[in-house]
Amino acid sequence: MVATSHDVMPDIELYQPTDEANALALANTLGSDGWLLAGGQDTFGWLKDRNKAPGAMIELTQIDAWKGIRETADGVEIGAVTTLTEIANNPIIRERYGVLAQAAGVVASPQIRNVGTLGGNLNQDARCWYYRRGLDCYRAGGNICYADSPEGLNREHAIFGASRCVAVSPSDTAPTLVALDATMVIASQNGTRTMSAQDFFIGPDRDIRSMTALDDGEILTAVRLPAAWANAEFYFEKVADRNVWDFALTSVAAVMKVSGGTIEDARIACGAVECVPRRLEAVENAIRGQQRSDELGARAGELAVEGARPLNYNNFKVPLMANLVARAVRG
Amino acid sequence: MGEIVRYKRDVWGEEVILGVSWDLLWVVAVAVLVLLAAHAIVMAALAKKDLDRPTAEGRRVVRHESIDRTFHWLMAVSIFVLIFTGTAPILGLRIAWLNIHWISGLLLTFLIVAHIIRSMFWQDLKSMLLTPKDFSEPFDSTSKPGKYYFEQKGMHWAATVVVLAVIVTGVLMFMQIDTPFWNRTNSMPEDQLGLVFLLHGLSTLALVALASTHIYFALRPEKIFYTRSMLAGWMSEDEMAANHDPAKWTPKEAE
Amino acid sequence: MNPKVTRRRFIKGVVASGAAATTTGMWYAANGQDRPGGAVERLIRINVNGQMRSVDVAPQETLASTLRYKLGLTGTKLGCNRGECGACTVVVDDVATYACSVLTHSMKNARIETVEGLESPNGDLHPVQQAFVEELSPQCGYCTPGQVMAAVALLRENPNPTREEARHAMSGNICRCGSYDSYLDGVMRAVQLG
Amino acid sequence: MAYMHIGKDFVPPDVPGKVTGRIKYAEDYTREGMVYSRLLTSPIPHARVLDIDASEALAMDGVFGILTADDVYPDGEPQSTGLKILTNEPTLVGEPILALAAIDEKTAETAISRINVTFERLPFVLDPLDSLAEGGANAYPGDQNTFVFRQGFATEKWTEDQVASFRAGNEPTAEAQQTWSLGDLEAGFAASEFVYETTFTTAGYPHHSMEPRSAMAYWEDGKLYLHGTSQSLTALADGMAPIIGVPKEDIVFINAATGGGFGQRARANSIPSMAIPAKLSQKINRPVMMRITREEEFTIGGARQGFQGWIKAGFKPDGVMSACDLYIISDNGGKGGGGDASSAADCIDVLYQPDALRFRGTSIGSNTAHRGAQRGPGQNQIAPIIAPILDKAADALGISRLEIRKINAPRNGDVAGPRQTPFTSAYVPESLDMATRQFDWEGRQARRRQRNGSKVIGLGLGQGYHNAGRSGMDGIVTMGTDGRLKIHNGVGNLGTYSYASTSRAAAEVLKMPWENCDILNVRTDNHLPITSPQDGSNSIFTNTRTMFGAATDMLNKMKEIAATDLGGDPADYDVSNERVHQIADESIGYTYAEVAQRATELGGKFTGEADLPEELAEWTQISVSRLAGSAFMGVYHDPRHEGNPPGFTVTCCEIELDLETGKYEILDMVTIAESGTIVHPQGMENQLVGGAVWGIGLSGYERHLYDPQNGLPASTGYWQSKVPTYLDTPVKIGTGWVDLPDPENPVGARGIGEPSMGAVSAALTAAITDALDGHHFATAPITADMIINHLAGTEENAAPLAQNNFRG
Repeated sequence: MVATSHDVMPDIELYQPTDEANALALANTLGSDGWLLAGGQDTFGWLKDRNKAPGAMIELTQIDAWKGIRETADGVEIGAVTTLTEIANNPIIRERYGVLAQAAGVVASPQIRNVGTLGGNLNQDARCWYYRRGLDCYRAGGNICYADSPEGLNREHAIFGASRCVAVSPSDTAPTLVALDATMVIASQNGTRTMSAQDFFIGPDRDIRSMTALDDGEILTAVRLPAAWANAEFYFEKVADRNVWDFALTSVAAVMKVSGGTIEDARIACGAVECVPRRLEAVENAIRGQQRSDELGARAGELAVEGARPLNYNNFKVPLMANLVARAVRG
Repeated sequence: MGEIVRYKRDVWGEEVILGVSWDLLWVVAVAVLVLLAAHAIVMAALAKKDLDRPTAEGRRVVRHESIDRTFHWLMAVSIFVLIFTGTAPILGLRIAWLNIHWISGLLLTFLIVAHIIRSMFWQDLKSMLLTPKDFSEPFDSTSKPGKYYFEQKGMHWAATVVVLAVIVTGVLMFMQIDTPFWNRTNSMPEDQLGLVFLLHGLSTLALVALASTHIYFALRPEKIFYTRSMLAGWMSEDEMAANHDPAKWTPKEAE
Repeated sequence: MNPKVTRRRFIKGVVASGAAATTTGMWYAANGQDRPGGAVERLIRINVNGQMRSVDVAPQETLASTLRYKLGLTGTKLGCNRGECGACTVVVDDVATYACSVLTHSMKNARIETVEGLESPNGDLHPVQQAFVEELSPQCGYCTPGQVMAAVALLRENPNPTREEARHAMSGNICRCGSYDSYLDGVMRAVQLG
Repeated sequence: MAYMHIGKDFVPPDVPGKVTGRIKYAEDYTREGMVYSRLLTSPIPHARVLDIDASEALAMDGVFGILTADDVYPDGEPQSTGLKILTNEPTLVGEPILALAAIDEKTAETAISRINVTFERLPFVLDPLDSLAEGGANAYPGDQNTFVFRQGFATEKWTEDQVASFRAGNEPTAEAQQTWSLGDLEAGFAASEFVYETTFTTAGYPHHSMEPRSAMAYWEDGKLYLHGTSQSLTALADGMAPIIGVPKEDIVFINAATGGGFGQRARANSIPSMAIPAKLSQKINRPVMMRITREEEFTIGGARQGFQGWIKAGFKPDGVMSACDLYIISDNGGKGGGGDASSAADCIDVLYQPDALRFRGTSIGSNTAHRGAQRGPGQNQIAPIIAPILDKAADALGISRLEIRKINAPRNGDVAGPRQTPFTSAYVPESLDMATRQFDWEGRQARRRQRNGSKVIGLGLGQGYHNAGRSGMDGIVTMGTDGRLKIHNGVGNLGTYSYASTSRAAAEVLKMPWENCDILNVRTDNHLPITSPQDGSNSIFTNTRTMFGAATDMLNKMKEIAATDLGGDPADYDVSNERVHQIADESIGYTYAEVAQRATELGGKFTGEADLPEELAEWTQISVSRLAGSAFMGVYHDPRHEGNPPGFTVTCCEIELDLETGKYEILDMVTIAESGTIVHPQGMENQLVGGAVWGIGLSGYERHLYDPQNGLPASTGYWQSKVPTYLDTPVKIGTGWVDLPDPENPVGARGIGEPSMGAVSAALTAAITDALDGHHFATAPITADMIINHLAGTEENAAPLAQNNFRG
């Protein structure tokens, strides 16, 4: 009976490992029963609602090795439990990867950014309100989507790549990492593996229960930003209903190398249009070598939304996405 | 091992069927493995070492026309793809399975419909019909079957039932997702939807069991010539004579 | 139908919770699942308003629960218990934090300041509080402790903010009465009061 | 007039408590042995409870009992609109069905999850027009969809064609439930040079007060002590007592501060959930705390009525509004609602003084949140709809947008409304002048529709109105032998500070230094007089009258005592410096302490034991009787006033709208009040900026969503409701006031809380419309997606005029 409004934290065990090995061992032992807790800003609502019921939380924020921003031979490495405020204010990130600083600076609200981490922002769960209400939809392991129907309230949902579930990637930082060609560092007891940001996010066609490629027992420990895209031309814009505490209706992150007005290379990704940050390779190919102009922007916008399949209340996302891509490209 | 049926809450909090418990996949896998292994052991123990197998040499008769073989193998492929794409994600493999699944499902549906029509008008439907007499066949060593012996007919009809169940439920499920042909509706009540999922799951389990059994027998040494006949179309007269009654089945001579 | 629980049994229950001194709205029993060792202990010490306080804290307990129901610091308000309103804002190591959305156990090495801890020992209001009084910043007052704490954190980090900077720093606090203008007037006055 | 207190800033006594966190809201209290209750609420939009099986829950350790509708309504639930305490026939998701008390909240939540309720699911409807259509489901019990005053539940149906035609943008052809009209409508339209007609919608969204309506109750010596939340102490307790079933003299309502009300906590019947801990406490004989969650605050907190309307307005060549025809279907939600629609028509009549006006309205239920009064109910919904129409008329007739408003503005001596009530005073042209001057409206016209890249400037001018004053309430002041003035004030502490500012009228009369005044409020056993509920922006007008009256009564009594004791006629006496003395010789007189001492000695009418005003309310009589004999008392019953004391506002704003994102920034905003004499400037400013934020929410953000498939609420929290934040509102809002006294109030004051919202909503909507070259969405809110769709030529698959849903 979902007939009561829960908001009291239920019984749940808490582990606060202070070293990596311990955390990885706990993650391994507890598996899906162990909830990885970073800033917790996406966690506690689930638990208070009793809509997710892990047996234990493994707090990751006491592990210093997974915190902070470090320069490396090939760019910058950001610990996964670095707070969004730190990223938004960090001089290196602001100077070289301003697009990420910008995105981190518009997540939710100041207090959420003060506690919320990059890893948490990247791993946060879908924001479809049906799912969040605790309904047994596909993503919750059920056999139905309540949002994708002739009457479903799907204004905030996907216009691309839906597969039964039509929720979108809610993260503001995720598109910037895809655009920056970041590398995700994933640790488990079996060792460390890396993958591109683009591969890290997976859609419901591949796994309807998870938004990332993380397996049980794995922890995202760091994000590496390549030197190749440092100090590029950046464009980030998030359009949301409200300017605080809101998820993007559509966002765009563009990373470009521009010389004399000509786009030599570019990577562009949009948020909130698909379950994963939507990389716009067709647009990138079309604008490479072209002079930035209003016309080029308009063409890029049109190309960006080709194949969009809006639902009943999110048709606006098509022109909005086109406009945002156009703004990013035209300069 | 858990329960057979999984339940969930419907949108207003009432308990409804969600589908089959996929733990049963393991039950089926183990059961099939045990049974087939047992069969293999028994057969091995009973086997007379010096038994003369019918020879594949000599004159050949047609067992399966090429069109029938094509149908068989297309169905086999689509069923294999369906089973794989349907169960692999349950087993934790992250693949984009749904489109492949429904495309194979559509192919299978088309093949089945065509097969049904063909079997009724262009094929010897009677050769596959199970008659009361067939049930005595396994116990009567003197009687030889026509084109299909009892177990083959049984397997066929079991597969028919299961495949029809999986197709009917599959089509109902197909109507609940977005496709290039339509946008999904939420027209089916959640309890009915759960029932459909349950039947689809149960028939899938049955299909897995049947397919495994079918492959096992197809690979058994004493039956492998049937598999060859499904590939090449022919069987030798010797094989024919050893296993079938020419009075009941008069095949054409092969080229 | 009605379980007859005697008063004595009830009191025993409260005492057993280890929190007989303060009434506990969100009280938790220990849980005894079969999990690896090394989980947190319930009895911890936290630094609240400059005092070390020993508290019995369930593993899952939020800081807001501990403050309100274990320590009686009811100035920290629960507006949504969801991190969507800011009424529970406290200052943790000089940083504005939603007390409803952090675990008390994560605060073991932290300096927690609540609205109750701002006045000077002689009873003078903190400049932010004083400024909010002078500007009549609060309306219904329910979001006020959170607004005060957000402003305190802001002025520690940036003692001389512009109105625009203040507006951004304060933006994690909803005021349903719409007193944003008056709060910003208050923050700007607090800058002058030092 | 030179006042000692009126028009001056002061520190209301509760403010320090608010900035230190020391002031207590209901949930901040605790009581020994207190247990905690949680609610089981309906998961289904319309259902009947067939069976409740709580045996497993009740067998749990730490569970003390449950309370059901059968407990609170042993004779059956009242067959009327309005929220029930608990119900067996929920008509919206989230309606409380039972409450359970346990040793802690977690146990209560767990126990509730083990209660099995068997429901019969009934047809539900979320959009009034769907219910109106023949064959559509009905929201209310007994398959009814409307409530007729004094008749009860009824069913209202249109043909499907009538509904379809209305949705398609045409004038509704069905007969309305309620009609009133003024003047000759046909002649009015015939005389019109410009006629504009459109259908429109406005969202009915929740109040979302910051403090959820938690309550705690216990019984002691036969008395109920109820810690709760309200907009007014005595008005609430007076209504709450019969709901709980306790005599008025046996209820003590304690409510030091209320975390927001906005109309929804004005009256007891809009917050009957407070009876739950009272009843539960009675049943299990323990103090019961009922903490309400944000989601519950949404589901039982109610919402504004949404409108689905049609309007036709005609203007003569000179800009005079010659006719206005208004037809509104109001969404009454799951439990019935208010009379917003008629107030909307009244507002048009007030603000634009049309030669002829017709109102037609029908209220239809939907299985959504309870509807009730919310800041400017009716007036503020129509504000964003009407403002762009005036601008269209102005543009079409070649009149300036300011001028058309001045031409139509109400003035002193004008009348308005179905009963053609005269204003007590009205200075709207003055407010228009003041606002436009302060904003430099004329100077900014050059910037109108100026493009800067993808951005465009829009300018908007808006007006707001609400009737802002009542009368007929009571006042009590007392004075101890220490000479301090005690002002017994039943006005709630809602954040308007009107409990304090109205008290200053009493201090004013007695020329009492503020520091020697004590306001007695916080709890009803402080012997408080009855007040009007603090709604309808009436507190300032209504309660300055009673405070003034009670203090005047005390003043007269002082003079009488002094004249009797010290010689002369009472008329020879006056007060100053806390003394009552002869005018001719100030040395002859009493200090306040002395006169209070004398009054106590004399007793009788001086201490409330005799010669009381005859019409004192029952509540006041109880308070006076308990005070009687103990202190020098001034007591007063306020007679009815004449006319309509209006509150007016005018707002100018400039926005920059991004045509590529549908987002806009409010560059500048000035909002001006016309509400008589200003009693408390800082409080006034708070009402103006607060109303502005609400107006921005109404025009731009706030929404009320229910899933059409299953009636689940989608916008239960702040995030999904889109309550405006710091960054959605201007950096600074300019304010000001006309400050001309109203003759019907002893200090010249009228209220302002509600109109402060309407003008802003109107101005912002006008500015958006302006930026979009006059495209009139005729809806509120106008969200980014709507602007994008309009500009891109795309559209959503939304039903036209949809309620409780997204709109195209």
